[in-house]
Amino acid sequence: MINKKVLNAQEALTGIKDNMTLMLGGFGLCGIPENSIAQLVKLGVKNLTCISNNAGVDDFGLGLLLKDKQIGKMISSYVGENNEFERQMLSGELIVDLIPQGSLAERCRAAQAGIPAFYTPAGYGTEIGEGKESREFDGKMHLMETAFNADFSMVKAWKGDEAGNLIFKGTARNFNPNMCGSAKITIAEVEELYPAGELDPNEIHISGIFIQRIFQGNNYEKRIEQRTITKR
Amino acid sequence: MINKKVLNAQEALTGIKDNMTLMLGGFGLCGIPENSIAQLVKLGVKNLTCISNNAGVDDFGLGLLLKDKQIGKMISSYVGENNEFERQMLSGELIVDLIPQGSLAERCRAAQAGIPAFYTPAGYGTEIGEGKESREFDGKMHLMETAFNADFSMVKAWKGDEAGNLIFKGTARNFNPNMCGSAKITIAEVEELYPAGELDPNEIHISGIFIQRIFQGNNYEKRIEQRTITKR
Amino acid sequence: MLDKIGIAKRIAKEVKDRYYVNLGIGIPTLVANYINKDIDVEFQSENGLLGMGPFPYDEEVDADIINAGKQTITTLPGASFFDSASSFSMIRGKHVDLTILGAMEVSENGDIANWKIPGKMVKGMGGAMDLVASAENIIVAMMHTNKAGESKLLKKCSLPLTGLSCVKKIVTNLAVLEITSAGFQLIERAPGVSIETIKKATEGKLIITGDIPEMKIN
Amino acid sequence: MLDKIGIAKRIAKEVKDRYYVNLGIGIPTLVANYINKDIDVEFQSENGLLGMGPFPYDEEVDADIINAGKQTITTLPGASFFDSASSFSMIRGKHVDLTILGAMEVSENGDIANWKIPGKMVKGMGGAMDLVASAENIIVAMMHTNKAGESKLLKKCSLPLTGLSCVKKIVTNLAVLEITSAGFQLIERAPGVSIETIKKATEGKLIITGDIPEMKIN
Repeated sequence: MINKKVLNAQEALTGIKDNMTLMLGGFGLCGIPENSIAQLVKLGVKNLTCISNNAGVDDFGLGLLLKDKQIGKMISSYVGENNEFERQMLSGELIVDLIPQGSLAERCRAAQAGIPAFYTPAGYGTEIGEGKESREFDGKMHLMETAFNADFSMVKAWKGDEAGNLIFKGTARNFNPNMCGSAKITIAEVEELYPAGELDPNEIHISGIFIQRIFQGNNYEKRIEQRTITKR
Repeated sequence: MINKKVLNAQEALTGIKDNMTLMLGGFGLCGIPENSIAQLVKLGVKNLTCISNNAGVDDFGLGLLLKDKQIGKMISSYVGENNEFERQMLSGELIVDLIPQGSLAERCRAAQAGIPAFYTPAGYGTEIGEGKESREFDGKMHLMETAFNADFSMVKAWKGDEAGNLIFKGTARNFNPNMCGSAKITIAEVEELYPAGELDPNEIHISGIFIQRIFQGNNYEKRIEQRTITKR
Repeated sequence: MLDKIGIAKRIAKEVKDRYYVNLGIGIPTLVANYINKDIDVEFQSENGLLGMGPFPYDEEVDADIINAGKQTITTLPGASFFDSASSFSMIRGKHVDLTILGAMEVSENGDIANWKIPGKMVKGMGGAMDLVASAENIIVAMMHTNKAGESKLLKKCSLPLTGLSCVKKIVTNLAVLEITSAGFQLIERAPGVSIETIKKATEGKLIITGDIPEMKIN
Repeated sequence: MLDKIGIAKRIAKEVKDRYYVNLGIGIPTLVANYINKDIDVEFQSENGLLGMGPFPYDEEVDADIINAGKQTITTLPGASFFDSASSFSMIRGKHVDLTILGAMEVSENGDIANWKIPGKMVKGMGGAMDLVASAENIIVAMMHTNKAGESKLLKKCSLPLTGLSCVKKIVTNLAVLEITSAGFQLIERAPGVSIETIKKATEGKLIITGDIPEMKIN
């Protein structure tokens, strides 16, 4: 067993520098790597390019990095819910590259899978297709989309083991598995870290081979954006 | 819950006709849809194109279809272990299209995912690349491979529920998940079929949306090709 | 004339037995409440859930189980969780039977614009571009006119497009219309709405063939 | 001169700590038996298992747990199962550190032929083409010459290729060689094998620089 365990977020994020491209899992605030984000704030690295479906809210998630102006470019599918984001984007401080959510997920997965490019119909005929190659398959037009190329990927899982194997919970899974092995180094933070052999090999969502560093996170806030309930 | 349960292999394979293209899960004899294959033999449909990593052995797996000359074309990555196969191939009765195993898996997955084509380096510069488009990405040559287009897909899982959700066991997983939803109709046979709600939504390998018909198989032989053991 | 709930109720009638359905944010979300209880339908949430149930009771709330609108939700028996790439395999691979979403504009050939207004803050297309590019059955839920009273059913969309020639049907506060090769084919009028009103509110080519019934919703 | 076990033992020394390794059928499979027990290595089996262990005891045999050679095997702590597409994501995505496989021919620029002999029954390439196309560290295990005594280290492969310019190192019964831009660079001689013998058995360009040590295997 190849042990991927590191002590904490500080050790896990060793090597992250200004101007790097990072992938961050999560959908809204669900399943985001809270400990890694906190450590990025502490490191104070600047001019990051962040590939993440969303950009957090003003005071949580990637919003924490935006507040400190650590992000130079966001690659996302949806960036509402964040006033500071809006301000930086409108002022031109922040470059925003909006891409269809399915293409975002598949471009992460393509990087993981060593597939340099693939075709999807999403965005054809829209401004998303401008400057992109298009091609017809079965009478339908498609765009060629390419794999992402990132330095670090940061994901959050529910359970993990020292071999780097991961199990996600509920919809906190989202982009996290697709971002494993999609960057040069993938850092996984987990709520529960087990010795190798404790997780059932059949129930693992992502194999440890895609993970370079794993640590047990703490103080998960798991903030809810829209607490919607059914009244009894 | 959309109920996908059918009574048996006979009901599940309704609509399969001569000249159709079928996908069949399994690696060697591990994880093959034994009940569906037996039903194909019973149906006696001819001139099938079978997409399957392997072609079984003389008297089991797809070998049963070969014996009855039901297969006109095999699309596989490895077809050893089968004398009748060899005879039919050398005599020209059987057309064989050999493709790299990773491209085979990814072309199944592409069909499932609505991706008409993707690029892979596998086979570039070999006879596999002849007649295929090639293209350079990051200084390396790749081939364009396209999604498969099949009529029926037949997969075998360990546990399933009436909603069509599947859980596979061990290396009997192999191509099975990648062939779900990769044909017009996907038939899943399972060792254990449960009412919806009995399987943990977090532990499901393949969502029921990819499955049109599910049935509980019986009399699984699970033949072993190479029984290798460690002596005490 | 229909209110938002009326639109949702009318669209609910388009949801057939054994459909997998993806509902957009806004009016489409309401549709789930009015679907015939006698049919089996499963809702797909593109953030990674099939078999979405209602909002949880207070004590059941789980931050790790949300829908694409980031609302806390529950799962129904037969549900499954999956990653985002798999979710869009369902969408791009045409495994989802019906997509219901809102729009700012629809053109007479079925183009849709619903993600961007030049000069205003752009929040992003989320999964909408993937959905409209692949879904074979797309129903748009929207008001027939915008707040300024201008038609949202146009000859040509003025806003940046989300997808080309993809919308199949539109349900507005005034009418139900199908996109045909000839233009907006009027199918039903909302209760109490005249053909004249619909004509005035429709900038794109409106096709009216024979009697147009008033829609029935419960 | 080495026998097959000798070749496996020599290759085992190329397996470094924390390597994920894919072993082909034949001599490569034997390598697993001779790896230094003090290092951590995981074996990937392309049919869907990472963390492959030894053959099971008789009563442990499970038909649902096999390796790519269709042999019954076991799993080690930290193992995981996955589907074929994910397996080749590991391979194509360069997550596997070392690939060891057999060959019929290798050319001086690193081309490899190991899947097809024209006129003979072709069994197929299995995962070999994916492996050689993507792996950055490929070691070939083979006899230096074929049964007819002809060199398998050629100027140019005569058989249909499996992959182009991909082999990094070759371990044969006679020698260890690296593929360099100049040709086959001789690194080590097998015990008791003379440079002359290696020269005679090598058709492709053989580069000999300085003293060539005899290989050490235990």
